[in-house]
Amino acid sequence: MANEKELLFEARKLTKHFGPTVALDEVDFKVYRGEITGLIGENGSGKSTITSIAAGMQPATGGEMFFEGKPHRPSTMIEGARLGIGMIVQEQGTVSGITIAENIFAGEEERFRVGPFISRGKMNAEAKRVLEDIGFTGADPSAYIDTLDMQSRKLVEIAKTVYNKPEMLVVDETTTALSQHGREIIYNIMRKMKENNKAVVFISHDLQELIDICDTLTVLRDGKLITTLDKERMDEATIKKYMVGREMKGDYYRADYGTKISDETVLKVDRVTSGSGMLMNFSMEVHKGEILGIGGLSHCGMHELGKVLFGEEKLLTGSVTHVASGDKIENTQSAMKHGFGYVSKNRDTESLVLTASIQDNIISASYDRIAPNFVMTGSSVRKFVDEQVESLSIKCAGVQQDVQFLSGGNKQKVVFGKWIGRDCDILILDCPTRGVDIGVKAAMYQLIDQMRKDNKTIIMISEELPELIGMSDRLIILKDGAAAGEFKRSETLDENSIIEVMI
Amino acid sequence: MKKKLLSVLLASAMALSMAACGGAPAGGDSNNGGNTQQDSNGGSADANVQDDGGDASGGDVALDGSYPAETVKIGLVGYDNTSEQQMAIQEYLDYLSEKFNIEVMYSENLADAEGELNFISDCAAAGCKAVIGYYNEALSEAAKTAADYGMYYWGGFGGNKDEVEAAKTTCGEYYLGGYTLGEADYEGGRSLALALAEQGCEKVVFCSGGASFGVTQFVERKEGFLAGVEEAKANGVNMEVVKEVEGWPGTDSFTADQTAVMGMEVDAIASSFDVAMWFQPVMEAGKAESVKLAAIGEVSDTYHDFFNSGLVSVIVYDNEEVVFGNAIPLILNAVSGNKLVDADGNGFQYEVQRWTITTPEEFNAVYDLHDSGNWVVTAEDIAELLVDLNPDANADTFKTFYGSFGIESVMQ
Amino acid sequence: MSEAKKKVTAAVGGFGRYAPVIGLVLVIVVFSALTGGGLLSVVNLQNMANQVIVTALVAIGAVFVYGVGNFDMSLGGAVLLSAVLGAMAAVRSGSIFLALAVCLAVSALLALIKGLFSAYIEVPFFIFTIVLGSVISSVVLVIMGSETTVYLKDAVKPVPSFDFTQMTIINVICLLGYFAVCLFLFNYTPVGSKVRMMGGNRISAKQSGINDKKMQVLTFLISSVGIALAAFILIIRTRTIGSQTAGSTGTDVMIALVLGGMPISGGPKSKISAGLVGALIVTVLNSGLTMIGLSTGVIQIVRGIVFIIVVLVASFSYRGRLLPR
Amino acid sequence: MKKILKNTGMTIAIPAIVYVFFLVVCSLRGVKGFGVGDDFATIIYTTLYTGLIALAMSYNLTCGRFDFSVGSTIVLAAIVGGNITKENHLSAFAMLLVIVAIAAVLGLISGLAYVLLKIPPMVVSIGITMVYEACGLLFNRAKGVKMIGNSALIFSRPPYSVLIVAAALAVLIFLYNFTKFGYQWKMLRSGQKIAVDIGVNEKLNAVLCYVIAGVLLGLAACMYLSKFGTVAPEIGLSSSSYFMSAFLPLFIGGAIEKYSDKNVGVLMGAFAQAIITSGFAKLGLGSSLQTVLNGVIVMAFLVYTSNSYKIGLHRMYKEKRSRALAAAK
Repeated sequence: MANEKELLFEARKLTKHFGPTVALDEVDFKVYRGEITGLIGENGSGKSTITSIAAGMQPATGGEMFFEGKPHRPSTMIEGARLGIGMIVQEQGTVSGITIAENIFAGEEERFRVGPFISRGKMNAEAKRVLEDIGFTGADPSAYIDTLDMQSRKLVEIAKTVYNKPEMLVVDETTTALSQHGREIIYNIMRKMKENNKAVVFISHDLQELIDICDTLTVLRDGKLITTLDKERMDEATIKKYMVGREMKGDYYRADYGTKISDETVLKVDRVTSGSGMLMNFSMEVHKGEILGIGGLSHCGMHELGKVLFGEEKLLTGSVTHVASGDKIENTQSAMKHGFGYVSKNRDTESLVLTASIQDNIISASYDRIAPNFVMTGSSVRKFVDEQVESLSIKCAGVQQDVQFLSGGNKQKVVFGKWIGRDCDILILDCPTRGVDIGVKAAMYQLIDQMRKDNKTIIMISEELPELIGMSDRLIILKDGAAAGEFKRSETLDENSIIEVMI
Repeated sequence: MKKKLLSVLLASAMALSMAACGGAPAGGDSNNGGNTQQDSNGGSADANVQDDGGDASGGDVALDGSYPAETVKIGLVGYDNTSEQQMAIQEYLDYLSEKFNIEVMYSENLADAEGELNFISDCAAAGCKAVIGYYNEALSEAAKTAADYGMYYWGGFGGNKDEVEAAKTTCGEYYLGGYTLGEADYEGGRSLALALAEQGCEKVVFCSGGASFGVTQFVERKEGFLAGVEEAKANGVNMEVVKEVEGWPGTDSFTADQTAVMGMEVDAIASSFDVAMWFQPVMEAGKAESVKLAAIGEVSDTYHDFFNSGLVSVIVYDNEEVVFGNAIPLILNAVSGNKLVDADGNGFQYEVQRWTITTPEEFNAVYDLHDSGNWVVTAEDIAELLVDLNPDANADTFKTFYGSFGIESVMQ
Repeated sequence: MSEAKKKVTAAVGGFGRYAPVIGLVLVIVVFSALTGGGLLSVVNLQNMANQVIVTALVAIGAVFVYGVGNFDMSLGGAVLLSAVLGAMAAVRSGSIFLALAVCLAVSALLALIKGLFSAYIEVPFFIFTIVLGSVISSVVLVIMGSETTVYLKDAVKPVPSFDFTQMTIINVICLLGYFAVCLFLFNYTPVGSKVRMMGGNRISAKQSGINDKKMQVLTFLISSVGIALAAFILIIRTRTIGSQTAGSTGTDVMIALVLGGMPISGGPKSKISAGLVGALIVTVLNSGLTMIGLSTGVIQIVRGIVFIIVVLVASFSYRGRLLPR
Repeated sequence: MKKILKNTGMTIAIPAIVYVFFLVVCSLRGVKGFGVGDDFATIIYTTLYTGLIALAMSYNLTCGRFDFSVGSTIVLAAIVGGNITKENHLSAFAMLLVIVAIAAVLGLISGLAYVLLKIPPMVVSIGITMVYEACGLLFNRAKGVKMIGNSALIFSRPPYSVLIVAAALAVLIFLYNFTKFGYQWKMLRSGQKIAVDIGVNEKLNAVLCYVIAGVLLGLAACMYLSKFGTVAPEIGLSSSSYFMSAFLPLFIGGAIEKYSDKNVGVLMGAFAQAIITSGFAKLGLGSSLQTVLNGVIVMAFLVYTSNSYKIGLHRMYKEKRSRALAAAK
């Protein structure tokens, strides 16, 4: 009996391709005034893609959009905001070195023009009002934003978006990083928007949160719109059913179950607290030849754990010990000496040098292997690189081609080639299949399974539960920097029990 | 792989060319076209009376740039293209290049010996026949490099006797010789101090310019000045240097020292380079009458009005025509095969006078001469010294001619 | 980047790699025409060979330093300090081998200081070197004190002097020797690849196990050998070292590197040939311009414009949306 | 009220400390009359002159744009402007306008060159410096400008020098704090990507910075010309000596910015620099020793500013460690 609300935003057959990967596959999506529309789906399901196209952050590859009945194709975020679509994103959107008021009214200074002056007093007063509007009274708008912690800086960003009085507000997974107080503020904003007959699109992982707030909930999977549930049919079980839905294809992940893990520990993590992130007094042990899965929400501290294991992150307490040699891992060099390898989550900025050639990237971790006596002959380099390019079947115009011109999947293969070439015993993979199309994903999984069979120890950190369930022998779930649960590999293991612990 | 091959190829090509031509120039002077024996068309020019500024009564060869037949390219090693003295020399040589078939190449601002030697080798490449060592850092090494390239070198190395001897041995026929004012720069500083002593100045400030930066020219002028002060003290004038101002205008320390001087009781400010940057502060401090300015400088429009107003009282002036202009006759003679040599057959050192101008009349005498477009040493005078144009020209006539020029001779 | 844009950048990038050598040939052709063949005359070839030495030696070494992304403006100062102390050693001992040893020691010490500041104390390296350059030239004045200029001729024992041919041979040995060593290090050992990776993205280089602190110190040391050789040649060639020696070397080397096709922020496009080719271009340019007999002002205008054009061509390969900083 | 007191206190802290330090050292060494009378006049002149150059550089350097052509702009503007003034016998005010206009145009040209060619600023400014220096040499056939005794040269003496710098400062404070340009500049300084995403026109802002720098350099040229009456052309990139003394004021300005305004901070830095130079001169240190000491001071400040973020980081780590240890008990 959805009462006939006024249609604010409609997307018809919206498609988006990132090179070969299909992020959005002809999605039809409607948003009504006076409603909070929820959007849920795993990472890479396309939920952030839809809203970022609507807000003008990136162009669509196909399909059309209508806003307030008119065709809608914003080219920049400002154009989107001016048309009435406000967006709050996960990443840090405020500029340091300037005051809070200046951040709120960035780009809008003309509003406070008094003759030749732009009156700072008026701007501060207005900023104070805007902050109070969303219930954030703790800060003086003329202070530098650097004086605020991450939480409050995000609230300033929210205040800025709300101030522009958007017709449709998109909240993209912002609540996960906020404390309870911050979340309350966002919930009030959304309710107020609804009362003023405006629309809200709320994206979150937290099922309970969605159920409490949203009027309707749309589920997305692998770029396709699966279904839209209205208030009554919204309960955790059905949501999860639609979210997962994918039948466990036998050959996609590992097929074997019940393989025995050797109880010889390879790596001991003892009461570790990392410099950045949430990791606090975390301990665990890693056994030889197992795939240890590590899951959790994106800010649970798992990514910092990856860096800690590889000696990249400063340790405030505790230690990481390589059991066989008894040495502590202090920095990247010592980690690599003990046969560690690390594939970072942000591939383009941390694992690869985009402007360098494929050859330079692949050999960059194995100089000691290629040139034991310091001389690096062209042939030894070529042999080393060709071996990796063939075994991983990297599609490229030649080993001298710049990595920046490769597709996402092939870039990931180059990173894998770098560490496989080094023949590491312990591999730390942080979201190894992120932003990679299905075909390459399958190849990655075969490769990881093959490495396990070659008696290598793999620690796989991932935000995609199906991947973790399908691949790992043991799965540890992290929540707010501490271990929240451990699962053994079994056919019956499903996402619900994991999500229970995770959220 | 192609890229690396290319760079190795390139490097070896360059090496080959260097090795190939490495041996060629040392010995013979094959590439400076030998000395075309320019036989002057008979009739020795009548030795004209030593009147300066006389009209073209010299040899019957028209001085319109046609002599010598083949253009003589000359390289001039200069320290600072913006310095008054170098610009004055440039003007004089421009005048001479209209009269004689010569072409002068000027170096960029040179800071070190390496720059000097590089410029000399550039001159060789450009086909110069001779190098005028107006600025000289590498002493006789510069002459040797010129000789290696088969070019004549003119330069007195600032009057340094053993350097001249060294140049004679290393360059042989290529060393033309050079002027000496005794120790050129040293004497300059000394005569500056003595002139000020004569005018009864006791408390004196000395701007040492590049002395503190180790530029030889300025170090010698400073030593000369201090010696002059001692000498003045010896014969009764209790003259003393109350402050030494280092460096160049524009730096903060120079500005600070300059203000300090303005606050002191000072009779005179002497500078080993030009003194123009003191006019403004002295006038502002209203000390135009009480403070005298003196410099090793130029007779040029910068000083003209201030000399006449009495603000500037002493200019130690190396007349560019006499002190440096004498290179041209030496070069032209050498190039035309009749190089002027002294008794033992080598290039020689000759005395030239430095003019110390202390009165506006003396200043105006030279200034008006230049202003009206003629010169102390005219092209006709130089023609007199060229063996081609005046067969009985020889080293002695050259020495007496240039040696005779003092401020008095100009006054007649 | 859209597909079309990628192809264009790749193509121009390819062309960019050969631009310097084409530039060199172009400069040679243009100036030999203007000087009526004078440029390639025997005398001038050998004259250029002598002039290219100092700039080339320092520029080849500097490829390593600029490659890792360190923008070093104190190269002139380093040559000056090594030359002065080397000359002093020569004067006191009369042996040129001691002079060479002192040059190497002094420039190595300077390299360690620079390494300490850039790797361990993490200062904005570019401004640090500008200040270091001016401090070195003042330190030299304080060291030389009243001596002001060091002449080899007042050495204790007569320092062996070299005639023209010997000098040219020494130049060739030093230049080609050092170039060969650097070519080997840059292209046939991990050092070159590490330099390229560090210049491209220091975080991912660090994550591949490249020790960025040690590498920075290593690049300074390699460059210090080039600086020491340049200082040594200055000593034995001019036999006079004053406080203004190598005054213009710093800027000449940077211009040479830029003309040689070296990206200013270093990275994967760095090439060892940039040092040699760049130095040749600068020398041919200077020699040609002087030979045509242009006035100093015009020469510098031409040099400025050529500099901007070459940089523009070289910079086609990276065209970001944000203004480069 | 208390906040204002603290801010002004911090703003004048550095110059005051330096002044007292030299006062003490001078009296210990028995040197009388430091910072009094003529010395003070020099300190004022150097503060204003170096301050103008440091201000001109601050607008570009803090945005990561190192401008090599500062010195050559001053020289060229002074030579061209000076000769125009001399030939047409212009008044002091007219000279000021001419020189500042020329310098502004020169700033515009180097700004446009940077923005249109999209080459790293450091590199393009070297090319620009070469061209500007050569123009200075060719103009008036390498004679530069000689205007000694000319009535227009009044800008090095207090009433006028302080006036033009005060006016410049007022305009800058207005521009920096109260105009769209100022807000956008501050945003571009540390958040280039975010600012451009929001729609800030970075190209216009950059060119404006170069024009403002040009105007300030024009004023500096007038002051230099008034002080010495003559400007000789520079050649071979030697005009870089002009900005050597601007580094210290820039860094001090950066440190003081939080307490008052960047522009005031930079002037305070210049004031401190002038006191240091005058102090050294008073103590009779040689000019080369002065450069060494100056260099060391700048390096010390360099190390401080580039590592000061670590203090905050360290405090955060310590606090988190204590939290972890408490939780572990």
